[in-house]
Amino acid sequence: MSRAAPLPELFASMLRIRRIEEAIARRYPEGEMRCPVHFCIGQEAVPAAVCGQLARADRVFSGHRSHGHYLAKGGDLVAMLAELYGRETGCARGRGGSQHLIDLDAGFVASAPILAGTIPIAVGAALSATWRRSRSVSVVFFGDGATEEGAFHESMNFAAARRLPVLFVCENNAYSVHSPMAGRQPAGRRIADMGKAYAMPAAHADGNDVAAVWRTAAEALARVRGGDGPCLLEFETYRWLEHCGPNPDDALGYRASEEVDGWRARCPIERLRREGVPGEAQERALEAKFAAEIEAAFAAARAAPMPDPRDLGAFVHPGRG
Amino acid sequence: MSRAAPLPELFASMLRIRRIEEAIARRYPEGEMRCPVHFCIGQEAVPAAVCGQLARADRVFSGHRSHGHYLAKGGDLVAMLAELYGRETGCARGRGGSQHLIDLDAGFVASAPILAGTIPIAVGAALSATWRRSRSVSVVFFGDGATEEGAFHESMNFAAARRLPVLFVCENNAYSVHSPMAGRQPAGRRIADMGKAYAMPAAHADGNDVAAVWRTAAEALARVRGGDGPCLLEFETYRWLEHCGPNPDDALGYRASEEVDGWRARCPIERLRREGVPGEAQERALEAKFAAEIEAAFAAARAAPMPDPRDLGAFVHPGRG
Amino acid sequence: MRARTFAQAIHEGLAQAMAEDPRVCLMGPGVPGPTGIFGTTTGLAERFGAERVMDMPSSEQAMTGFALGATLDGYRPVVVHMRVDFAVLAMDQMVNQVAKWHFMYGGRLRAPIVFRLIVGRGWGQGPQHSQSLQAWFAHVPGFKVAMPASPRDAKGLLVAAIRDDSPVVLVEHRWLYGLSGDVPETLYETPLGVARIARPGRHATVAATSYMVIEALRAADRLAALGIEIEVVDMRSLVPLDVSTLCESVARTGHLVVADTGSVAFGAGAEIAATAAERAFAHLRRAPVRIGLPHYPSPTAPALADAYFPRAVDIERALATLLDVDPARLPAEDPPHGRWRDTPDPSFRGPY
Amino acid sequence: MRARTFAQAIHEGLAQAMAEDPRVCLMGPGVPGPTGIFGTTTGLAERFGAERVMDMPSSEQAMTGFALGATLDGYRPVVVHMRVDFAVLAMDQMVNQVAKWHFMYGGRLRAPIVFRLIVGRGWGQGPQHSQSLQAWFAHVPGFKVAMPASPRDAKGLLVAAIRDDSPVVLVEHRWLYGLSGDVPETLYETPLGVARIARPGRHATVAATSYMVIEALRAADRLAALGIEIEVVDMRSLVPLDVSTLCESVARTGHLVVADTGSVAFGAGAEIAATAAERAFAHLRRAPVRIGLPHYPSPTAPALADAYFPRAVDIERALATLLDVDPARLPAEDPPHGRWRDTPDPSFRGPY
Ligand SMILES: Cc1ncc(C[n+]2csc(CCOP(=O)(O)OP(=O)(O)O)c2C)c(N)n1
Ligand SMILES: Cc1ncc(C[n+]2csc(CCOP(=O)(O)OP(=O)(O)O)c2C)c(N)n1
Ligand SMILES: [Mg+2]
Ligand SMILES: [Mg+2]
Repeated sequence: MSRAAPLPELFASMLRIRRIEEAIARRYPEGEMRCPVHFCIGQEAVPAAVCGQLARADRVFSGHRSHGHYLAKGGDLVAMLAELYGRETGCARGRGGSQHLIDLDAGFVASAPILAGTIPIAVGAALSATWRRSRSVSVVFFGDGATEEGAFHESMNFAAARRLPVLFVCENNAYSVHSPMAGRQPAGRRIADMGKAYAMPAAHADGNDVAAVWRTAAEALARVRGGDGPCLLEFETYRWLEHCGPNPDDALGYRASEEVDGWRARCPIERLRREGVPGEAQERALEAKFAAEIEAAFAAARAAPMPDPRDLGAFVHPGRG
Repeated sequence: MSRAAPLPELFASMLRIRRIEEAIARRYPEGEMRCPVHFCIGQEAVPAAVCGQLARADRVFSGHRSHGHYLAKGGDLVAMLAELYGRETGCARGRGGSQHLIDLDAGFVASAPILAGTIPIAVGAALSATWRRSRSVSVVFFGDGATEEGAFHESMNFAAARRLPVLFVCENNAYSVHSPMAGRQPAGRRIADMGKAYAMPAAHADGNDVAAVWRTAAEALARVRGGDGPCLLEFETYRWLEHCGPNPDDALGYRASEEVDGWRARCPIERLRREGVPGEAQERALEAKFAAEIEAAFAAARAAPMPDPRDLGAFVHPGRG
Repeated sequence: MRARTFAQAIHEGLAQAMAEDPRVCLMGPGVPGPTGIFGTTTGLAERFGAERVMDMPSSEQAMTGFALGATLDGYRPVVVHMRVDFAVLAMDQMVNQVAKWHFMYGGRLRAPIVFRLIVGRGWGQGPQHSQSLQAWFAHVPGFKVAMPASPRDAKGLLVAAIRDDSPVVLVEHRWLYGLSGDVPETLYETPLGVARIARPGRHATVAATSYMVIEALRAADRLAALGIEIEVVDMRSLVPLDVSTLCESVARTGHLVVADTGSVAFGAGAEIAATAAERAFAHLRRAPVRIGLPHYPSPTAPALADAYFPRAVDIERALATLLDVDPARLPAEDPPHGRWRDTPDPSFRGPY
Repeated sequence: MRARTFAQAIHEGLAQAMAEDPRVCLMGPGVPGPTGIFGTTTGLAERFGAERVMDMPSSEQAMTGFALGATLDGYRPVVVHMRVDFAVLAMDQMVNQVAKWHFMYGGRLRAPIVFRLIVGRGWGQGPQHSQSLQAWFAHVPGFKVAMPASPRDAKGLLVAAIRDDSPVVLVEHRWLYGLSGDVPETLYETPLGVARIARPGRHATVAATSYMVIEALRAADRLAALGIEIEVVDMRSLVPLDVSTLCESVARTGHLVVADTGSVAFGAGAEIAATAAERAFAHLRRAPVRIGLPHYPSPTAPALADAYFPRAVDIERALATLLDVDPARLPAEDPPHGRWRDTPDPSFRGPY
């Protein structure tokens, strides 16, 4: 049986993601992070609670909105910021930017912005894990929009057919860019219901309730690790800022302001705080620690060298392995 | 309510398809029909019973194994044979061959061999039918293998999201070329269960029981026509011959001979005959009629002119419409 | 002169074509949304209704089939991809079905669909958001392919594409959207398959596509100060390719530089250069030269991206070599408006 | 001489590479099946196990991702598509992910995957089953692309591709599968990026790819009777392209005909012709000529297909024009072995 949700740690993990995202948002308008950035502010509970119970050897994959997953899985902060700043020391050596995070040491394999693009790759990693008789699992995060892509179906079908150790985690924030669910997906069914198409266990939970996410993921991970094949999880959550970029976008009018306010009131961090987790003193300590870490990380990232334009042709073809 | 299955007519429709396919198979080794041909012998019940209750304005789409659907929908026999013979009078003027049948007058819009390729097109036709406030429905036939393609999922999702008048008909003959279901699709669920992923009504029936197919399709068509959105149907059936070509392929060993024999014993035509439908005299009359029709059709198709090689560049770009 | 931006010109072309022909409809994720595909579709849903200006799920492959199916009822869909890279998910329907639709049913069906594919260059769009794959579509029989470089042609080619009964791929470059120019108010066509002499000259021809026309015009401007007269041919269409305008220009100048927005290798420039070598061989005084992307994926970091994307200066250098001009005589390149050259003009602001 | 067919050579290359390296695995619909991808994979599942010789659902897009994911554990998948046309469904994963995988993560990942894409020409394969899209893959930075034309290279290029750490696209032409030739028993490589003088000659160069090498050799044979000596360069790889072998041959002969299996327009031949025009300009005595498919989809009816696919006779005619040989002097074309030319040799039998 899995342990109960370690709420103080989850609080810390969420708060850290929030503070890092806020720091990026604050500095983004300076125009030195010259790549599209998709913030996960408001959605921190899912990365924290899912990645919080993964081993280093477990492999995580994500999409365009990947900062939280990368950080919660233990991805190196300086390397991530350096990547956003287009530095040679970036986790992808500046070639990828915010949408191509990677930290193999932490088991964060790859994020990529083409919707659903990393889903089959995660399944392939699970397939080869079974060949190696490894116990590591693949976890892939994606949005509600990504489930509309054919590659999602092909991946679910194969993972179920071969009973592969993959956890499919959908962060349903009800929008794909500015498009609501209506018209994009059938009414009257949850994304989790798609599990039935593949005889795949699936569950649904409030993605802003970190304890609920933890429990739901714990059960699913136990199944997946136990060799019972893949699971699909759907967590309902909400993005606070604009689809891409550091600002709110309430002025666009595609989301009712009551809706936005309602979800802001359901802040996953505030929720724990209201329950007294982790306590004021601890929170102050965390804030101080993260502030120092973040400042140092920005300084290190910004001090790092730019890639040399003469290396433009590097990494196109590897040398022989 | 829909009328009861008109068994004598369905018998005639199935027998006609069978005799035409047999005639093609008999002449195929002469080497004059120079294109890949996928025979539907053994699978005649589904085309007969589904297309048998469609109006001319209803639009049918199919894949590589399309002869039965074309014929049952009322496609012109001479034009189909001429197409197989690569003649200018072929339904696709010889440009397409067996895998690109078309008869717009009969409402058989298009077949094409890329798996799942016509599924989204059928959905698009249903979409524009709703724009025109037309009552015609789209019916698309595909195999079990085609459901593994992403385009199937994307099409189901959209048809359900917009409640479009489409009937998705899967002919599950348990194989994709030589590959059995195991390993390709999850165990423990039917293809019809995939409807649940889209909150789409779905049903499953014995595809060799023409009355059952009729009833199942009738119910679904009533829903679809009634504006209640799409339905998914799965019919289990079996192909008697090799995947592509006119011969049995028992020697390849991918299908147990008991399995093949078992399904041959469940011949949909023989089944009706055993029930006394349509009766010996009627059957003799049908045989005579079809034999004459088929002989005349082959003669007409073979007498038709080949395309002129100077017209190679025709139909690449249409003139202005 | 009626000044409109490239984006406004597209908007106007769409609105007028939809007003003219009720069968024209738009589809794509975000098409009716509040930001309206960089402003090119804003307000059209309100004006023409949600049925004709359709939001779509992220199902690029099937969406193409939906458009194709709708042509059966006479509709003429304009399908929009916010990035060329997303159309890569739709290649089966585009190439195996749409491009061959008329042919493979012996002329009994037609696929009058326009695909608006937007090249998303700059501001770290990176490897998966800034490809320029026009050569692919041009290689597939059945498509027509056009690449507007001016506001006037953005509207005119779009209108021609919508009225054409073939499937037409329009490649729109993001860096042109803010460009202003004369756009007639009437509903006019820029014919597909006709190139345009964007600037006459007698010493060398630069045959350019899309945004590279702008860079070629800059190069021509700057070389004019040295007394060198460059003829800039805006190819406008790849299929049909206007071989005569190209070859006549080369016949006049004797020199050819091809500048395309995509990868040089096996790219659109290869066809243009090969065509000139075949059809204007006797007129070529020197070997043709191709300018475009090196054979590397598109990097995100501006320090790399600035070196990756070709500019006027690269065209100037190629011309200098062809024309035996001492490269030291070339004017110095203008400094970037900021630290980097990854945005088209100073008024542009991120994220994108 | 150790005679093996092209198909047997592939089989042997796969078996030996799998025996050498336990990380090599095969995936594709039908790969372990009873007909074993035209005999190229027969028995390998029995020998190496179902885990390394995997059947797959018809999910071309995701299958590519499965292969890519497996590279994370060091595996080196060989992905098989029975028709090039089916790989079109996998373009997103191939182009947006696999080709850029190494680059877009700054070199931290590798994608050593081989894609075997089979060109399905003849016997009415028609519009959706006989495309030849090598130019697409060659245009995408990150891929290597090879096109064997002989049994020896079918094995050697396959082995080199499997051992290469880049993703490699191998285009195999069905009409070569029955071809017999010398195939060494050892596990050898044909290096990627090195062309081969398939036949030396001094009057003109024919640079050919894949099956067109056979037609070029036939043309050379028949012209030899007229005292005309044609050099046939089997390009073998498109990426890397062996520019020096190509240009040195052109420098010797002064004439170039390019013969490719795909569409001429924006095709592989455009790159080869443009490269020769750029790099061997001074040596070219006449304009280069391209042979390939006209810009039409592939027709099914043999009466059309015979006119659609180029043959030796087309190469001969092009050479005659280049070399001022009266076309009346050209030998008459051999009659087809049956009524049509849509099968490669008399022993071939349908359905396909
Ligand atoms: C194949 C593809 N199509 C379209 C896009 C453009 N796009 C980027 S993010 C996005 C929205 C995705 O929505 P969702 O998956 O719900 O993730 P969210 O942004 O809500 O976290 C879209 C359509 C893309 N990146 N890839
Ligand atoms: C995209 C694509 N992939 C592979 C093929 C090759 N192929 C042709 S038919 C077939 C089997 C399809 O099985 P199913 O859909 O069950 O139809 P059946 O042949 O059993 O009627 C396959 C894999 C194809 N035509 N298209
Ligand atoms: Mg979302
Ligand atoms: Mg089947």
